[in-house]
Amino acid sequence: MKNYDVMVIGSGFAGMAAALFAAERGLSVAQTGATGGIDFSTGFIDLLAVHPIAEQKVWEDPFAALAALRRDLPDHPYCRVSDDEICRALEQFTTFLGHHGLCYRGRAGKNTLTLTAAGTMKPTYLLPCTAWNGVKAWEMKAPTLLVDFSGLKGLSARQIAEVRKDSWPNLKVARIKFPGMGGELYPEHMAWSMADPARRAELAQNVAPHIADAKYVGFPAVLGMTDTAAVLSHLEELLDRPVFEIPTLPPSIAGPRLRAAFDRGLPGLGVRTYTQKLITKAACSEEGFSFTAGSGSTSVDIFAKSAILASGRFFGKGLRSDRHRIFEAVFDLPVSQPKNRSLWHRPDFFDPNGHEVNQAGIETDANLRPLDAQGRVFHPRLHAAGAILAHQDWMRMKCGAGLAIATAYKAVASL
Amino acid sequence: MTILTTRVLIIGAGVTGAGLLRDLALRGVQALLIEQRDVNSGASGGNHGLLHSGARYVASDVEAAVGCREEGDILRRLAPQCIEDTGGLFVAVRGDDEGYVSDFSALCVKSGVPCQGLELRTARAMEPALSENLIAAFAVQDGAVDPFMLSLDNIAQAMSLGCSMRRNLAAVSMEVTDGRVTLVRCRDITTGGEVLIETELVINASGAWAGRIAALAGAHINILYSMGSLIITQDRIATRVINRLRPPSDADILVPGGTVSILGTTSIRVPTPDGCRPSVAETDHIIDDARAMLPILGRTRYIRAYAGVRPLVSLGPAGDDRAVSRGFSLIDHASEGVENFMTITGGKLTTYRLMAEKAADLACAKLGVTAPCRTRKEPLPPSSMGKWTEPGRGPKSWVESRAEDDIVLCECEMVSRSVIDAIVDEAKDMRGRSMLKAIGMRSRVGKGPCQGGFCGPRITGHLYDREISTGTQGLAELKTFTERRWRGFSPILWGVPLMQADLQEALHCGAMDLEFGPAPSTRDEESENCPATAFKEPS
Amino acid sequence: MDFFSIGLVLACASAALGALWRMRGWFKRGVAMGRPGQDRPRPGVLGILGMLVGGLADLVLLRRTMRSPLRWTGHTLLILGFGPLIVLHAMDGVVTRPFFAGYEPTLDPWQFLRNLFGLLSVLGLTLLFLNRCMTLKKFSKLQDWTLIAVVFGILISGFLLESFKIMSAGDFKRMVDDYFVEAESEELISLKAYWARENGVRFRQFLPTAPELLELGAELHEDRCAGCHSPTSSAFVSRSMTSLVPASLYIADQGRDLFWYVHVGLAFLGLALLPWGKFFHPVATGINLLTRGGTRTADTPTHTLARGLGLDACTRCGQCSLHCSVAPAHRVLGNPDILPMDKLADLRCHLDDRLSPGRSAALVEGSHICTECLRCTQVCSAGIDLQDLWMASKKSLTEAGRAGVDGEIRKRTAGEWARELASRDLGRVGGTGAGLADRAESFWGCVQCTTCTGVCPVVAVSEDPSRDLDLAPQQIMNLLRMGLKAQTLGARMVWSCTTCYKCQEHCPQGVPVADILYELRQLGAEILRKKEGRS
Amino acid sequence: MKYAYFPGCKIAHHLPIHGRSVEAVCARLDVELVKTEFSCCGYPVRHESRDASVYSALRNLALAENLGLDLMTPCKCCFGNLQQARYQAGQDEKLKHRMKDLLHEEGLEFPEKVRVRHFLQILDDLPGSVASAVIRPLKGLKIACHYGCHALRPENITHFDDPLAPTIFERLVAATGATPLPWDLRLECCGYPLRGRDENIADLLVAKKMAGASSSGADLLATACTYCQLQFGGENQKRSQTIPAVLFSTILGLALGLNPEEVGIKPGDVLTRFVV
Repeated sequence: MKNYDVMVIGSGFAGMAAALFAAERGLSVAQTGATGGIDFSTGFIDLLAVHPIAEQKVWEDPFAALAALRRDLPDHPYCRVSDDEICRALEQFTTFLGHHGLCYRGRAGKNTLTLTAAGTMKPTYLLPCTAWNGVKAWEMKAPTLLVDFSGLKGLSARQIAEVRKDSWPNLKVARIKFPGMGGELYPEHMAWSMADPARRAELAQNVAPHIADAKYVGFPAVLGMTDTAAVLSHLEELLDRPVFEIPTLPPSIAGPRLRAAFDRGLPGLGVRTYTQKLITKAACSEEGFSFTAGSGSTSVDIFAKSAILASGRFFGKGLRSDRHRIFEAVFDLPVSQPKNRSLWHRPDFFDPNGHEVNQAGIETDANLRPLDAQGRVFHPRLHAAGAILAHQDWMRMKCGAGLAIATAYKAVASL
Repeated sequence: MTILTTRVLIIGAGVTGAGLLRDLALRGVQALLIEQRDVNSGASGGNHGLLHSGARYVASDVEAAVGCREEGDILRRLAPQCIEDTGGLFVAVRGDDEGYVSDFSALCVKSGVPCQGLELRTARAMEPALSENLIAAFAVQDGAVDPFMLSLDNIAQAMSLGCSMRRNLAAVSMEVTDGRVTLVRCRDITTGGEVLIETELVINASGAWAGRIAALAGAHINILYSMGSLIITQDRIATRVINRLRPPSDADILVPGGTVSILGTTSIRVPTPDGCRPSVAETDHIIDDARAMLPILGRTRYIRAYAGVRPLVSLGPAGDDRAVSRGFSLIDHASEGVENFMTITGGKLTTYRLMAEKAADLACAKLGVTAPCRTRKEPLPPSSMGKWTEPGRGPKSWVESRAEDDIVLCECEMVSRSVIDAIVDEAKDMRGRSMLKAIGMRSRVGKGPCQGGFCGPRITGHLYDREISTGTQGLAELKTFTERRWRGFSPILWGVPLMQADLQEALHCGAMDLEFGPAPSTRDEESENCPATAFKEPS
Repeated sequence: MDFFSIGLVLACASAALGALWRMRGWFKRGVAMGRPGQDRPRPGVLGILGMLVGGLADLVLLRRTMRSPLRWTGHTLLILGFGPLIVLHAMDGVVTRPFFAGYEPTLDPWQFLRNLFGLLSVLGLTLLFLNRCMTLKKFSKLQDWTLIAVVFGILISGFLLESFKIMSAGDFKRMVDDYFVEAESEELISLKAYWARENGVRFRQFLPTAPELLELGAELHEDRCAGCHSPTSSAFVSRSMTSLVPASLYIADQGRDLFWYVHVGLAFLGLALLPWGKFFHPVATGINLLTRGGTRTADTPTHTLARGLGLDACTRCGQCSLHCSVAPAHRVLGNPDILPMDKLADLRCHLDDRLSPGRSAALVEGSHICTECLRCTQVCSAGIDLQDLWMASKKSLTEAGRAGVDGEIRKRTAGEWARELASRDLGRVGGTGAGLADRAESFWGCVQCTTCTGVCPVVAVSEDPSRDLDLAPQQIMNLLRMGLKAQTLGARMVWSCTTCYKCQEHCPQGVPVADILYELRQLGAEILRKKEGRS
Repeated sequence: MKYAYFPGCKIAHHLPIHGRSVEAVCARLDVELVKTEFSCCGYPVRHESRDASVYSALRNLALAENLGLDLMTPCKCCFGNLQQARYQAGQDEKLKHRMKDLLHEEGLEFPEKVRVRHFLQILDDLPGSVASAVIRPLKGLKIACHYGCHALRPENITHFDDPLAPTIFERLVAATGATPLPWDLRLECCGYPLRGRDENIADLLVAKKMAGASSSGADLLATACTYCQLQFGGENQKRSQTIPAVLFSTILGLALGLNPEEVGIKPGDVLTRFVV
């Protein structure tokens, strides 16, 4: 039986953040979780951009939006964290990523519009630095060359140019061959191959003829895996222009980049990770929690004084469902949810109100401690963080990563 | 405004209209087929794809049973490409009506429907998925038919003979002067443009919409709308068609469709044929009912649900819609004072050819054409238009022979770029108008586990690359396509499909903010509206 | 010419020509194995000396057989016995008579020695026979038993011949007629009486046993016979064997002639068979042991000739197969060529182009299943450098386009395989199939995220995956989900999977991608085995 | 500490030094290795037949169980397949039956208890830590660790370390006084499994690894698997962009003050500078 101060269940944004914050507070941390959490993220750190979603009201100032949201939705998890905590959380989180090669950038107190693979403009709070020049180019409507690659399904430069042609007429596109690869291309492989400076030079050569009067050059997000900054600046040097990345359709490279940063960074902080080991047994007592992770002869028993439940939603496997109800996977906590499945989803997929099922989740007290069926705290040292929390729709409110990081911070803080 | 002239105008590109177009073409009669949405958008696309042996109707409707038997044989012979001759079983489980079971084989003999009793052991060996609680099993000659390929092949041959077809063209009014329809006014629902059609004869083959179309000509048909829902499993549960051996009721047929199985159906009276969609309640009801016959249906992964509206020409007060004859109705509206207007509706997929033949006979009589029907003898030639609807064909041809740079755009069903391009090129002048949906209808795109979540955006990108989509219209079509899939997807969202949907929404809304952007280009209802150009977006 | 000289000529001819043919094989096969790598340094003078000593030690002391005492004793006795018999007895005309004045086969020590050596040989052979019955039965073939039988035959018939000669009255008469012409009947009687009693000759008539008469017989014997005849009692085996023949029986010439023909015939047969199969091992193995110079590893510089010799030096003692590392695979797959002993035999046939297609497929499989663990080389009592043979033959087979399952599959495109296998039942619908690939459940979790392909290192290093690998991992999973197994089996992705398990580890939905790829390769191997008429 | 020693097939002829160094290190650390005549672990034959592979492995486990000892192997592929075999037999009742029958014919029982351990794991579990036994710390030596696939993945079967963020190898390298360097491709495949099956890709994979390791600035690449070492050593050392590949048993042996010869350090090796 291995002993830890805290067990973090989940390896999405919330889980990674919780593990990070706890470890940096000097606690001994164990973390379990499957792949699939952070691996599918866009890389953007949304804080809050849309509220109320029914009106699709988009806010430039996320903190103003937060104020409004706290006023209108008293159950929303954001009501459990202060702006100050949010800022410190994001600060600590992005600093860590910075140390591991993933620099983030944004405007204090302001959302920024950034280009998506579909050609739409997405409001977000913090962006990978590799996307920043794109923001500048868009805001100045500068003459810009969008490059895409024959064989890469995840991004069509022409689509972006077409969708944007009224608002950004100066977009030119070029489809080029990606150096050293043919047929169908996969972002992760392309990104790894960029580690080789020779390949970058070749890439620049293929792009050069198309630049003409373009002031910026945009690429699909495949510019390096663990050394993006270096790749980017090398390309800027070669092309003699600012260069930026546009995220491709998930699974994009953003997820693996984050994964790589945490896989490298967390063990360094002494976090014991048990990736791919789902919790198969969990028991609580006065002293704390005893877990069994994995199954059969290869399972491990872990004891932790406290636990943070950041196991995500359905795709993250924190919430499970059958034809009749939704349940929580680890402690079988009560899940606040619509009465029956007919109410889970709306008739229209794109209904601005979002689907009720997305608001289902775990109810907590002010310190993010899950409540039991009677509305009492389930366990004094069990906290929940991230998408598993009820009364939020991160996809429609544009608050995914921000909410995850902030609630993780709060959860750790109130340990 | 465009003006078209045709000798015969057929309204409604379901399998009946398609068959009719071919029948007339083979008789040398030039005809135009118009459809407000696309081929098989009504009941022709919203059914089991079951080639009835007739056994299902031996007790309730001998006439239908015999008709099915005969037409089934003709189809097997003349349109083999559209048929998978799986054979079928009728099985009863503990608790089913034993009386019905004991009469069954005798009734089959009476209608001349081949049927052979089976040892229970044999039956379960043939179909391991069958329940332990089997009490009776018979083998019959059911089969599976691909209604899309069937319609497209019919249309393709007709077009090769000089007939033509227009999709997205809705008839909005008719000018009737001294007992004749002289002009049919239509609207292109993708462009909003008006199209006038001059014709000698109008045949109303609009299935569930027949009443409405008839009304345009001042004629009157009383149609009952009976909605049936079905669900598709991810895997092929059984090799044969499996029928529940009991009086026709809900959830009693499982039909293999290439790599999947289709389970259904239900029957709910609805007030209008528009916007029919399967519900969560119906889906659960179907599964709970069918589990008795095939327990695995309780565990297996489902792909989607869908629904179709059966047009039942009312024969006065009717209780259960199934009691109403599945036979078809051919109505000559001359009796109502419209000389050159007729309606053919009702019937079954299996008997579509016969319906077309009878309708064409009447039409020719009116036109004074004497050429006899040839569809009873002449094989239906396979067409390049129809071939990609066959499950597994895409991957097979891609693996066995493909061009150097041909990549797969729809991963689930492995539809490659070259197939998409072929379909796009075939659309000719209709190209670029609700193209994504058209592709979905003519191929397996969007029919796999991802339900368009991944292939939709990818193909949209490709259509932009080919400059077939421009401006924001491509995004609008993507949203339309996604909404269309969503109808069938949302009722089966639990377990893994719910994860899939979670991922899809994270992609469409979380990553690409598509809940903003252009509204869906066509709401895909009767009230088809023009593409919303209003581009709502954060600013 | 009489039987003896004809037989002798024929036998010698067969032996000589056969031996030449065998040795020709050493060169031929050696060359057919391809040029050996000469990377290892040639040994210096001391090294060569050491090898000489080692080789001799292996040869003379049979060191390599010591792991089985029974076998070692058997061989030692047989060599100590049979060797002298051949030299001193079989070749007495050319060896013994010229070199030892007054040699007579019926005189001691020769008569005694002959029996002694014979007895040693019989004992040795018996031990070897027992050893084979006890531990090597399952590896033994006709030639193993024949060799034992022939040698046994020679020895036993020899003893029988001698004992019948001893008893033969006919011989006695001829001798007396030749050397005792003026004999009077009384003297003859007394001599007979003496020989009957002392040397066990069997006469028909009754012979008196009066002492004075035997006295006279003894004198006559001393004076006329003893010069050429030691007492037959020194032929202790043959003489004692006479007691097996009922005393009442009168032996004139019958038997004696019969056994002469048997004995000489078998001897000629043995000689004629010398180049046949393992009859030759005393020669080939001996030389091989010398050339290997006592090494147990595969480090000796190998020459084409050494290889050819090694290929021929197998004594079929079965040690290699007993200790083979992949014997468990043989138990499951049943292919005899997985085990070294039979593989070596088939390798010889293969090099001579005498191998049936079925067997040559078996040889290829065996050759590829071998893990080159060196163990057979270490236990080989003939000191064959098997390790080198296996590695060299695997290489040359591969170069000849016989690269095992992989090779066969890669000879055709994925499309061609799909068409060929389309008709076959490669699994069942409805999730009732046996393997992961046939179980619908395996793919229920898949959400089409293509992570498996995204992390695949093989896809990563291939310039154009769809060109070089036919299918990406997630495409294979989709085809299987749709029940299109035949479309996957020929895909190079399946066969170029490096089994790193990244796909399976990273799959967010727990699809056992790598295990399924393994399963497809196993299925491919099974299909080929069936095609080649095995299993 | 006492283990049934499972060297695996490739050591005897292709990499004897691996066996020698591992044995020497174990002797120094009072880990007793019991030798017995094992057969192949079944990894190579897994391409041909699942039964053959699983049976080969189980037979060895049964032999170890008869000795009443856990099994230790220095080869990641042997380790992986031995773990796989029991897992698969556990998953498939029919298979397990067939295996039991085969074992019984040899008078063996199905191995239930015996644990399979890798060389690195027993070092990591050592009561007195490895570091305390190091008498010649390899100060300033920068080492890139190569994990090797078959021990690491799939984790739920091999149970070696975290499959995405493992640390055991770096821990042990640090114990020798050397510095483990983080590098991107440490968990990637060496390519050996494709030797003789797809030489081209095998070469591409090893070239990629070598390039990655050498650009990481490490002095050498540490391996703890016979197959991996074979892939990185020998001919592949002659590649354009390369880095010396050394067995961890050799590195540790040196740090433990064992005779350099004995643990396989040849004149001119990178490590010779630590030989006093």
